[in-house]
Amino acid sequence: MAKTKNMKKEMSRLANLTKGFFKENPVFVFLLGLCPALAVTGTVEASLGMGLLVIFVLTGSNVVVSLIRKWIPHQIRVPSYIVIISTFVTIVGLLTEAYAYALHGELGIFIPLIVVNCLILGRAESYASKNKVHDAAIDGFGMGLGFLGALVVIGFFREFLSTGAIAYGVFLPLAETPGSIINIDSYVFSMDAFGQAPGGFLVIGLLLGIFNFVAILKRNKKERERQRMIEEKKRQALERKRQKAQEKAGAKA
Amino acid sequence: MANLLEKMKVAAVLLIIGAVSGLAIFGTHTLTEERREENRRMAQLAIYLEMFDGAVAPDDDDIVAIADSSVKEMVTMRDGSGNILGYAFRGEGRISHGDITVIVGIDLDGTIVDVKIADSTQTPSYVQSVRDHYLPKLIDQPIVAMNYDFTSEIAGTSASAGMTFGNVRRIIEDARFIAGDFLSDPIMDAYESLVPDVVSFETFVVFDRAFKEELLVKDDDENTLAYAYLMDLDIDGETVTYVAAYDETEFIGITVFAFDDVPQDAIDAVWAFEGYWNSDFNGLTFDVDGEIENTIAAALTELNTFVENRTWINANTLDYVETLYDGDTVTGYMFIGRSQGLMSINVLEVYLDETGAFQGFTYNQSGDSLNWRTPLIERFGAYEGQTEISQSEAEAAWDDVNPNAPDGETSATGTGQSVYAVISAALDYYSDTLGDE
Amino acid sequence: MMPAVIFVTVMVVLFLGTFMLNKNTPAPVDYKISAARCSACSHYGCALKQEEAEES
Amino acid sequence: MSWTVFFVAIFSSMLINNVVLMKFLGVCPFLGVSKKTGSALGMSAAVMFVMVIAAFVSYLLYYLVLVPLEIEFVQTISFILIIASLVQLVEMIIKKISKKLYKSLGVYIALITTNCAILGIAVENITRDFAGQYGLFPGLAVAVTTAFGAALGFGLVMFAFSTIRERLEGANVPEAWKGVPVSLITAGIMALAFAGLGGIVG
Repeated sequence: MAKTKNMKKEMSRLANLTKGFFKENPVFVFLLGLCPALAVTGTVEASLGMGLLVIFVLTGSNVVVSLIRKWIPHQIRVPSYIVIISTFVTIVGLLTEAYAYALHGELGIFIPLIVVNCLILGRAESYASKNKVHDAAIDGFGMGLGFLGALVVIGFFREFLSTGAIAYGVFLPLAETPGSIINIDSYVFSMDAFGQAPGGFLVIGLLLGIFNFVAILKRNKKERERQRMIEEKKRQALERKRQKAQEKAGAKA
Repeated sequence: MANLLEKMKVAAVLLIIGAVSGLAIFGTHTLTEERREENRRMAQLAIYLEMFDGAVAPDDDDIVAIADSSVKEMVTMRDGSGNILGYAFRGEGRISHGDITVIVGIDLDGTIVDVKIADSTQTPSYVQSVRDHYLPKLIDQPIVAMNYDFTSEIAGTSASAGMTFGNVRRIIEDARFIAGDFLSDPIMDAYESLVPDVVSFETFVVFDRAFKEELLVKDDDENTLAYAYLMDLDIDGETVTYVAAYDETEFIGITVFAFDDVPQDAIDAVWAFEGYWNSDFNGLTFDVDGEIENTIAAALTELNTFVENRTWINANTLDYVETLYDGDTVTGYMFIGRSQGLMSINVLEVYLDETGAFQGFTYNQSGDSLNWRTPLIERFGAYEGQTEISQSEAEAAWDDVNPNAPDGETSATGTGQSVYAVISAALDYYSDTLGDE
Repeated sequence: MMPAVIFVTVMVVLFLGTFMLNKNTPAPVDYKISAARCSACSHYGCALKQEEAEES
Repeated sequence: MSWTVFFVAIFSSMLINNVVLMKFLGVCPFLGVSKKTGSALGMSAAVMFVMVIAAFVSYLLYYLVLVPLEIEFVQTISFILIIASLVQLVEMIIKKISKKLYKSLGVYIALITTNCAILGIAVENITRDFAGQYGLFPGLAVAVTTAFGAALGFGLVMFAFSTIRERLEGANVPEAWKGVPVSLITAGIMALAFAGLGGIVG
């Protein structure tokens, strides 16, 4: 009995971690943090960098908010969250400038703007302020991963379409000398617009549609399943009725 | 009371959060300060390091701030063992379209290593076009003879990108001006080895003889220190430029423009003339051995004859007159004179025969249009043999060069007037001075 | 060190002060923020307003 | 410094470097509050109001407090806090002054704290070093003008986009792309058009 309870708890923890990937994806489902999702996703590496920074801030602020949730008077909780988050963002900005200077230059003003990324304030308010520290940490990390995933997918399409290559080692200290993972003749793939502002909107719009499309397909499949179940039940009920009637008739006879 | 307590609690909590947050930020700042500074410095230097192979990050002593110039900073670039590789200049420019930061790298030979636009708020498409089409053409140019002619060859982009490139060009000009002070400049070095205190030079007259160009070398106050003559001589199939210098009375000496690709024996040959340095040029003959030495001696003899036969006039219009000989007989005179034409100063060679009769003229240097210049030679040719050319005759020469223009208002007038000024000065000089002898 | 800590604390208190002042000033009109306006990033502000609306 | 600086500042921050379409700032209200032209205009007016004041206050805060105290590293937190305080203050004042104004602007003002365009422009005014270029107070004028131009640009695309969206409501869009996705694609096409403005003024 105790064992199953434990398992259930672990299952729910896993679900807590993974819910941000698809079901509650911050970008594709909740449309949170669209500004950075559009602005810094010109390349995979910049997306990855932004995602990592958000994971750090989100996990950190979730932990702190959860830790002090009982001491914060209800009426001033939002101002406190804003202070906590901006502290984390300032710290992250300083750290990035010290340890990943190229990334700092690439992300530019979008590092301070993590403050106003509603994903972070949203999680602090709706989850961390009501849950235990470890749950809040898992939630922050998972949601951050979901955000990172979405950004990297967008970044992949944009970088590939605009340059025909996926570079590495440019903004993040991944390699001694920068190179590229995929590299196709750049004359074929050099649709510059995808790397620039218009491409951001187009790619996210298209990906969002595809995401919705898959969701709709899933929903329809479930709907059909449900319909089939209902039909089945109806049929069974009818069958039973008929059997009963037959039995009745047989008894009479 | 409870309300007040509640309020106190709220304030206390926020106060604590504020203080903790301030502490945390300050702590991170202190921990990372050094690294961030270093990163910022390296980022600035990265573009310099890229230009010079094997360069290491410069010390503070090697970075010099510059005032009163579009160039703001000069960095001496060294390799790992401290040898100087070259100099990088960071210049800033501003036009109404925005700001631009340009890095110019110049190596020890005075060659442009690279020009980069590091940062710009000017219209990106123009900046890109300058990056793509203009900057590559600057690489490997010697700073003593920068050539910007390509700007007119780049079709389509030139008009719109011109303003941005003008900005870049000003920075390059300032950079090479500064570089000239301490970089070895082969031309200035050559003049300096003959005439100390040289700071500038200008072309005076061009020739198509053994010597190609007569230059005035000047000091700080624009006083002419000496006359230098460039001689392009064929040495073992290579054209080597020698420079010989004279002052009013003496042959100062000869040297060679020490560019990298000059054959060593062509440089060594100069020493054969050491004995003649600073000697009176009257009757100077060269007694030397060797093929190259003889080539040089022949050219120098020709130059020496010219210098001997030349009489300085230094009047407003006329510079000097060269007496032309056939053996010992005077056959004529060539005057060099200059006068402001329509677009530029026209330098003229005016020829008179031994009796002072006009024999024609040619343009030595001119920026005026060939459309006016060529007909004028022909029209003044009609007065050949005259010892005087009147004002009306001269006006007749240029009046109908352009038949479509209204009377007396042709574009040839400006050019014609300058030509006439020199010719009449030459004729007057003959009648006043030479004819009396 | 002191200027940074004091300054941040002052800023936090300033924010708190204005926040409380604003919260204690009643709105002159009855209003409800529609769900449409609560989409996207405005979500935090909305949550706040909706809650206020519920409380009052 | 000539007057053209101000003209260029307004023109370039309004059209060429449009906050929404070129810099991706304020995308969220752009998508969230643009379904009706009326609310789009209300939001734009509120943004303009706050953006100009925020640019003014943050610039002075940075150069008169942070720089003399040598604590530039607290820029992020102090900017967000000053802007948040400002928003609270403005909302409170509007509440007290006018019922009508509150009805048309107040609701949007509250949503502005998390509008990245406000913070973005404030931070960018510092990064672009107007003070270094033009001097402290002329720089302030340029910074405020830039913010005003940015707000005009925000209003312009908000208005244009809301009118497009009203038409889009009735359009036959594939189900999966209905709503936000097709709006984003529309915004992408608008951004393409705005990209064509680059190069008019530097």
